[in-house]
Amino acid sequence: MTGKEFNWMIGGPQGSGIDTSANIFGRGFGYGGYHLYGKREYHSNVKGLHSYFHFRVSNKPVAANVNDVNLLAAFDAETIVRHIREVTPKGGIIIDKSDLNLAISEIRTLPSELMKLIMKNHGSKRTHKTIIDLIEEAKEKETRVYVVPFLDLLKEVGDEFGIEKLSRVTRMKNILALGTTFGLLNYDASLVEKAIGVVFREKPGVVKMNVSAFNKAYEYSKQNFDDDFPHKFKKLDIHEERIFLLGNQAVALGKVLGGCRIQTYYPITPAADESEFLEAHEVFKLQSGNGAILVIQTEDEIAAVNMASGAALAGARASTTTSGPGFSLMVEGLSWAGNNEVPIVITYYQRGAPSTGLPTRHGQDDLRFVIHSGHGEFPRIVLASGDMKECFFDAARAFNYAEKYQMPVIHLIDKAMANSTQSYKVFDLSQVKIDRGEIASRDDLQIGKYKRFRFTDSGISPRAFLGTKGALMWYTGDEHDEIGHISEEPLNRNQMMEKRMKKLVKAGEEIPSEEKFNFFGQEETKNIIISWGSTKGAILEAMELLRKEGFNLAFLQIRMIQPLPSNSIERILGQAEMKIAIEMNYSGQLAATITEKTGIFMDYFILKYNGRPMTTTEVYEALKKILRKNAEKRQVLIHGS
Amino acid sequence: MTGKEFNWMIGGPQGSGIDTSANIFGRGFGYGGYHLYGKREYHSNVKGLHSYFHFRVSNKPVAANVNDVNLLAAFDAETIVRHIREVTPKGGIIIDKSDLNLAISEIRTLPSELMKLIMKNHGSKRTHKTIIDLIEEAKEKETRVYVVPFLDLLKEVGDEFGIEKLSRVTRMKNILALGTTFGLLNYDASLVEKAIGVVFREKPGVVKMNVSAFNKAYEYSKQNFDDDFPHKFKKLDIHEERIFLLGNQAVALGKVLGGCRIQTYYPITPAADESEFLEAHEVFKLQSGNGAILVIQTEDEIAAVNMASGAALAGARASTTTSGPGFSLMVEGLSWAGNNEVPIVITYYQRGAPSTGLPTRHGQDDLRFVIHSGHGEFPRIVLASGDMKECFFDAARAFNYAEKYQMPVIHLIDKAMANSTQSYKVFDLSQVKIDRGEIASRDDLQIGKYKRFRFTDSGISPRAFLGTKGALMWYTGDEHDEIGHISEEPLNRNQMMEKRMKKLVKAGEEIPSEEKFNFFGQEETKNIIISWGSTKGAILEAMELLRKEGFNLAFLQIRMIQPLPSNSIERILGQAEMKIAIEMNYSGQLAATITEKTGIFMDYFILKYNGRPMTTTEVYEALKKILRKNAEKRQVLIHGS
Amino acid sequence: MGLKASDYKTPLFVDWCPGCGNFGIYAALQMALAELQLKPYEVVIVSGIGCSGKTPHFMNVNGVHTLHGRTLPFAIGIKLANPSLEVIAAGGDGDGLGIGVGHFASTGRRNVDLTYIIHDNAVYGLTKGQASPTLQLGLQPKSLPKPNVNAAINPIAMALTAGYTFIARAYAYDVRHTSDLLVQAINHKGLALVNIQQPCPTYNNINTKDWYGGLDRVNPETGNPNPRIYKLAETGWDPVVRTADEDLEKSLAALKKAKEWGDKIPIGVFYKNELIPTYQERISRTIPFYATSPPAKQKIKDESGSPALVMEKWFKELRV
Amino acid sequence: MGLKASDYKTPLFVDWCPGCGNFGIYAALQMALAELQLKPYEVVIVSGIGCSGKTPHFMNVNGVHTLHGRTLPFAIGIKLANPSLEVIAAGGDGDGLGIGVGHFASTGRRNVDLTYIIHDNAVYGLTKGQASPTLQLGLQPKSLPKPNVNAAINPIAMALTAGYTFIARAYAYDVRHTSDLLVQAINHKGLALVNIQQPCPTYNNINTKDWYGGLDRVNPETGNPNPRIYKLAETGWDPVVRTADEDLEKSLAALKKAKEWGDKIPIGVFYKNELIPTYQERISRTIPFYATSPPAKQKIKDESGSPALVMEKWFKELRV
Ligand SMILES: Cc1ncc(C[n+]2csc(CCOP(=O)(O)OP(=O)(O)O)c2C)c(N)n1
Ligand SMILES: Cc1ncc(C[n+]2csc(CCOP(=O)(O)OP(=O)(O)O)c2C)c(N)n1
Ligand code: SF4
Ligand code: SF4
Ligand SMILES: [Mg+2]
Ligand SMILES: [Mg+2]
Repeated sequence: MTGKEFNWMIGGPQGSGIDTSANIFGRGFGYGGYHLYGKREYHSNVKGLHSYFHFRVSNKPVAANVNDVNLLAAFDAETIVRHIREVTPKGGIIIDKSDLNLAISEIRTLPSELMKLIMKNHGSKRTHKTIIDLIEEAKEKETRVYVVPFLDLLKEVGDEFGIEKLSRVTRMKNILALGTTFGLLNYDASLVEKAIGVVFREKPGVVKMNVSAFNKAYEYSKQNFDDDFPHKFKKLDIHEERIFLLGNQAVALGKVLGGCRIQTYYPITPAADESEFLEAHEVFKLQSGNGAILVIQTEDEIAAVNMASGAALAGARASTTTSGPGFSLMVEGLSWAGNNEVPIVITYYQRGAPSTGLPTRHGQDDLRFVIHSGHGEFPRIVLASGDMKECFFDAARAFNYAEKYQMPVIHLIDKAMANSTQSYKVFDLSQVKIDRGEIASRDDLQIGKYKRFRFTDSGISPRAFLGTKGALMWYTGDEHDEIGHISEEPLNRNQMMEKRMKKLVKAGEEIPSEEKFNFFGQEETKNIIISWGSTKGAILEAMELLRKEGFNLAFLQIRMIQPLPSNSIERILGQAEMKIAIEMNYSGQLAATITEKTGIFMDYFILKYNGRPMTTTEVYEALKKILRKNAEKRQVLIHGS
Repeated sequence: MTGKEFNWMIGGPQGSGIDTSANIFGRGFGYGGYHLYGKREYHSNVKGLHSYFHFRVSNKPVAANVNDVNLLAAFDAETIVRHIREVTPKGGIIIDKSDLNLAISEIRTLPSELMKLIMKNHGSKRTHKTIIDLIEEAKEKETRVYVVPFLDLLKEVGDEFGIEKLSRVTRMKNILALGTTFGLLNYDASLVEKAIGVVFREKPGVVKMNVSAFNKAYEYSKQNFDDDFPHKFKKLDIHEERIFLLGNQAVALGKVLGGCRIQTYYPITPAADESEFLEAHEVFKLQSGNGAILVIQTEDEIAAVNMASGAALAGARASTTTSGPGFSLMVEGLSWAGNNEVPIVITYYQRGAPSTGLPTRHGQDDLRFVIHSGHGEFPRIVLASGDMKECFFDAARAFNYAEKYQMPVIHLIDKAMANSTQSYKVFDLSQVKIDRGEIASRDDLQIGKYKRFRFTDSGISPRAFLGTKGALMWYTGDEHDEIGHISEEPLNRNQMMEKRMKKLVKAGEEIPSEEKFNFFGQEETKNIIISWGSTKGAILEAMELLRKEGFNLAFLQIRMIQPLPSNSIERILGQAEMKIAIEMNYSGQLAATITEKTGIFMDYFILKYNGRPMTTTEVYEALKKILRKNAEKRQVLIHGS
Repeated sequence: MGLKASDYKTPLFVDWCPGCGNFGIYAALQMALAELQLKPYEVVIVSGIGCSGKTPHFMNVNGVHTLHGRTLPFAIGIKLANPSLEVIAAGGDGDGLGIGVGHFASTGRRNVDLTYIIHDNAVYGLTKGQASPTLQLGLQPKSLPKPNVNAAINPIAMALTAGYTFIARAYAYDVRHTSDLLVQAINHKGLALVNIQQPCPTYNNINTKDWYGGLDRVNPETGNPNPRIYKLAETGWDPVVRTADEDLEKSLAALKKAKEWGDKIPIGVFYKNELIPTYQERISRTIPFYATSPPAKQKIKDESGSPALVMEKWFKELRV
Repeated sequence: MGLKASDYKTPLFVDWCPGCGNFGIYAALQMALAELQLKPYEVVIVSGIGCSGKTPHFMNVNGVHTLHGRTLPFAIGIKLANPSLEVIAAGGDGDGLGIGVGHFASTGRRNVDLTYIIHDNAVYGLTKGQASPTLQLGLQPKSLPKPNVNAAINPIAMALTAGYTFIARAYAYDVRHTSDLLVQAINHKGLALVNIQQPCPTYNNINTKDWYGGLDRVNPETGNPNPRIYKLAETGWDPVVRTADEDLEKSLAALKKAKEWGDKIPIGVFYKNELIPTYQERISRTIPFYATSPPAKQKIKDESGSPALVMEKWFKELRV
């Protein structure tokens, strides 16, 4: 059969080339016209601890992972131990011959708690002591096992290129896994070779060696396992132009497009990738001439946010990017920016918390912190993108909001988007406009007349940048008068508070609905899901599965959480019979925010906080339980490894 | 007539002795058996800008200020300009002769906006150019004006003590104001002399001079203004033992009583006073032997919170104390403490925000920030005291909560309590107990066996301190296993999240209602106020006034905001017809928190955010409007100068 | 007929205590700007929180009164976004060497072309006189309940170690000399520190005007005070590093000089080195047009409001 | 028959990259504790975040793995609450000299009796190789998209300026020597810094083991490498300040030595001074019983659970 959908997992120790194989794998299928979605899971470790990539390939658009693993390619024994139970019946496992006889108890990187659990899961007989034992068990479920002599193949490659030391070629295990995979799939090798060429484009020697290794494994696979594996794929006849990108790349692109010209950051996972991508692309073409984004690695996040504010006052579109611990350090600066009506954009990559938490794992734990962060009351806009495309457009748009309403904008991303890849039709840029908001007119600018914080009906005072001829301005974190000087007078205080706060009301009134939320489904539908962030893909896919089974659901995805579109939410949820909150946190933070604003309580919660994104499969199952009325009010999802 | 209640205001430039006079004034009346309440208002400035103290004295307990000023003692012209309109009809003004002819436009410390406003308020005739003009206007309202030749009196004192330079005695203007005041009141001078003696107890020479100055003014007043002023007071025959203390002193006392032995801080208004009080009293008597509290001024608030955590891990009851900007810097550390179940107490003195805001003014803007501060979800207890007595007992109790439930406790105070003084019957300490929570038993402590984060039914793992013989323990901000080592395993993660979060549920179940909220009034009452923090006094007094007019109100004062006693709130508010939120912030933060948890919306809001505490008078008036059904849903109070 | 010193003043009431050393710094700052004839709209004074932090409001140039300890990051952000601005950072010793000492040290690594003034009064003025990081160990100014338990930071030595390329000390009551140093600091290519000894008559009753002036050690014969403050320049001190070779020697000499304190307190320029590339120069190596087209000056959209960026190449890299 | 080095290890998998310099530091730490025969429960290792920050989990003593950059405040809190604990702080160069440099400098002012180890690899290891504050200006390790635009902090010079009273540099691959230095540091009365040059084979391909060992400059005649690392002790260096008088001279000499880098990299003790009172001594001046009755050891309640404090005097002061 020619496959429609295929789920591949590749695992091994961190630093052994998992990412590269995944990239090549994705591109290989991409060049063949397939749609892609892949997520990376890794420990907070540089080398040695377990890491894997879970890829979904389909002839239809895909937007999330499913629980299935049709083929597991294992670089090491630990991958087998951790993931073998995820392989679907009739799926396959690619395994290095030399791993077969390893005893589980000798895998030193396995945490002892997990070791115990695995021993227990695989029966108390204590017979399952080696990888072979696990494999035998799997075979009983008709799992195909493809044992490949990786070392022999590597030696062959080494010989071909005159490399004696085996250690200098072992890195290519990852390419062997790819070769074996594509051999099993009977896929067009030249597409993968092209992918190898692109991924290693700066090192032609490496390309050659990798292509050779790829082909060796491909041939080995064809010769030894031919026709055994049920999934086969061939190039599709598709001519749509597509891109294949990570969430953090999407944000980076959106930022430069949106006019961001200075970005400050302090390294932190998973935010730093975005800044490093920008650093590597700092100079770029403009319609006329060149432009550049200045990326500054600061001494800490406190410097990062305040430097960005300084730059914004000087008139640059400025941003900073961070994750939980870093954002915690920024909130004093955020409060200053709020008080001083500074248009900065903070991109916030959520990860498992509290504290250092699960620094390389997923979570959406920070919504309410972000809404209320920083002492005092001041307006801010909070956006939450739901996929890479939204990441891109929201990143660009954030600067318009920031400058129009003169307030900080916090753009929430999460690890599941940042480190996942998805393929899209090339984005249509015609909708992107740059709006810098009200800028002081010549009239405002007479020396001695300009008032940075002039009271106006809208609450918005025309902005001038530091250095504008004819204007002097003062900023202070103290409460201030229209000019920007410290004022402790009670009346001025009231007016200034009201000025600032009413801008948020105005933003709520002016920003169009389609930028605030997505509503999927019919308004009359009685069962409504609310959610935010990267759960979007899994929810939409689960809804589609359920629709086919005759269950109708609608989905309200909130993208602007502050100001919250409460009226629309109230209208939509008001008529629902079953309201289901789906969130990647412990307490249902969006749900609580909605209750606060509307008094509406959710009927069901589907929550997950184990650090792994929701899959379509588990969302589907959880929803189905609810629809069949045999669900607890609060379901906690636990899939993932 | 012999007065029952008297409101005195003393104003002048910061640094001219306002505080000292207020202290002597209060003690003078205190020794006479009167009840006291006084608040201090001052600019964020060391010397020169306007500052005042507003004092209320009564033969019945008092718990807030009222709008009235029966007697205004002005050190300078600015005081007249700012406060003259607050003086009640038939009230009085004490004024320095040399200020009379000053032109308002020459008062350089008056902000230009205020100057304009005053000119406008006092009629556009532009005749009100000097202090005399203002006074004439006041006289029309039968205000008594007592012009005192301060300089002449000072010279007399100088002569008496052989001091030639007038500048060396001008400081005693404040005592002259007191002398004049008490002369007018015909109060027992010896009580005030006693107060002078106590306040300057370390400088006998100063006592003498001040007593002399006091008497000179007292005599002058008697001789020149005798019988003119309607308010007269004499010593009451009261034998109750009373103390007279500031909110920050109450907290300091509560802390040492509660066993706090290490306090870290970085200076900030209005929190620093507490630490300085402790520093000055670092060594103290225990039942046997001496104890001490180690007070450490750190390099910043980040160090402060983390040092406190370190100390708590070593087994000391540890605390840190701050205000908004400092707390913003602490939230990363808070999240670590939450993750690691560290029993620290953070005393949070709220002030006007956002950012530097109104650093020396009042506000309750930080409730929701505190509830949600720090990235991720972790348990914390949030307390909000309503008066100095609650400050004291809550400060002591906070350590019990922290250690029993092994989580950070944030104790919310506000500037209106910190810098206000109130008299109380000496506190009954018998209710104060120290409970250090579950401590690891010998059994837990076998080497290699102790698990700091052992899973238990309650979620509470017996604690051992660093250095305990037989126990080793590990802490990390990463998600961890029972031992405290990093774990990224999904299952452990779920268990650990649940362990931590359920402690908060347990705290909610175990802590008795009377520690969570106060309910004043009858359960059947249909009109219910909810509030928190220092508004308590004004609300209770306003209720009493309204009760006398036949209006019945009840008041639910929330003291534990996390975990929120939602069930009780729901029960109490559920039956109410009119629910009125009274808060010192823009958005009604407690009200929103209640809506979030209960779905109950408030019918009315009485809010204030101009930096000045609510007075009984304005709360009374705002409530009355509501009770008479002619109030807007949202009333913003604006009294204060 | 250019701008006068007084043109750099706002009409606001200056709310420092009578006799505060800040008045001297304030006067010197005005003099320096007038001497340089800087246009007010091209100057930005960035301050922290403290008595000193109020300076921008009193100056008739752009003012950014930031957060406690964050003076430098804000200043750097402004300068890097628009390097044609003249950015002067000014803050307290608590601000810059206490809560902000991390930025103080890190800023030295960058050599951004700005001037940083520390108002060094050895106390936390605005919060009522607690010990600041420049208060010597064991001293007890009247506002402290007990002697200081922390040793003092030496700002000059710290700046030398951190990489500042112009390092000077001034004395607030010597306005003319302070103004001269400020002019030099502003003219310096690179990061300049002017640490100003600033008496705080209200809280610091130890390092007073009289103390700096040596009134506590009057020569019994002549009746003349023996001032602690003296001028480096008058001793023939040469702070300038002219070749890379002499840097080590000059900076060690400056370090030694920096340790002089108490009996003799040198003021003037300790060290000056324009051979170290500024941050702007470092940026320009990979963004050659940075000086003319810095972040704040780039055109980011066309007339129709569409982004100026050409996105094709970026997409191409991601094409599948 | 006391404790062996291996008794200080936990059974956990040590997840540093193969060849990481941290393994050397790890071994040296175990050796030092064994040499001192410290009881595991009396030792606390406090770390920051980074590859280095994982150290406590691998050590069989109490471990507190804190926040990025906050190693020292936690360590101080623990030590001051219970000074009988042996507190060792350990963290990365990014941790201690980047985000944490403010605490680094401020801790020098206190001279708390603890040992602070910096794992100096010139990169941010755990976040994948960005420049750390000890990376020299203009260098470009393979993980950087462009040359480093920041100048390096000199940890030895910074510690000297900040007031550390024991300052040493070690080299991770010289385990024996590192262990000796750690023993000295732990024994030192006061605040001790051991800055350890730690090759990071994964990201720092400049300051490698080969580079420290001088394999890039083999003598063409002998075929011997010309190591950059050399031992101060072998040059007759005397770091100890024995009288207050010689402090200035010794610290200036140490500063000069601290500037040696590149061709020759001295390791060993640069400076040691036990004449400066420790923080504990400073506290004890006003709390004389501090050493025996520190915060963690005071009795705060009686058997019935009532507070141990006698409140009367406090109330009396407030009586009206
Ligand atoms: C984060 C934070 N912590 C504390 C404060 C309170 N605070 C205001 S001014 C000040 C110290 C001022 O001392 P310094 O910087 O030396 O300035 P000076 O007043 O002496 O000029 C402090 C601690 C604050 N504003 N922000
Ligand atoms: C507040 C905060 N910002 C950023 C991070 C992300 N982070 C983790 S490790 C690290 C740097 C590690 O470098 P270093 O301290 O030199 O330690 P190394 O890994 O090199 O041992 C950073 C920035 C964090 N954990 N917390
Ligand atoms: S407190 Fe000191 S520094 Fe502040 S204004 Fe007064 S004299 Fe100046
Ligand atoms: S990244 Fe570098 S420092 Fe970190 S473990 Fe690997 S080699 Fe060691
Ligand atoms: Mg100061
Ligand atoms: Mg490092």
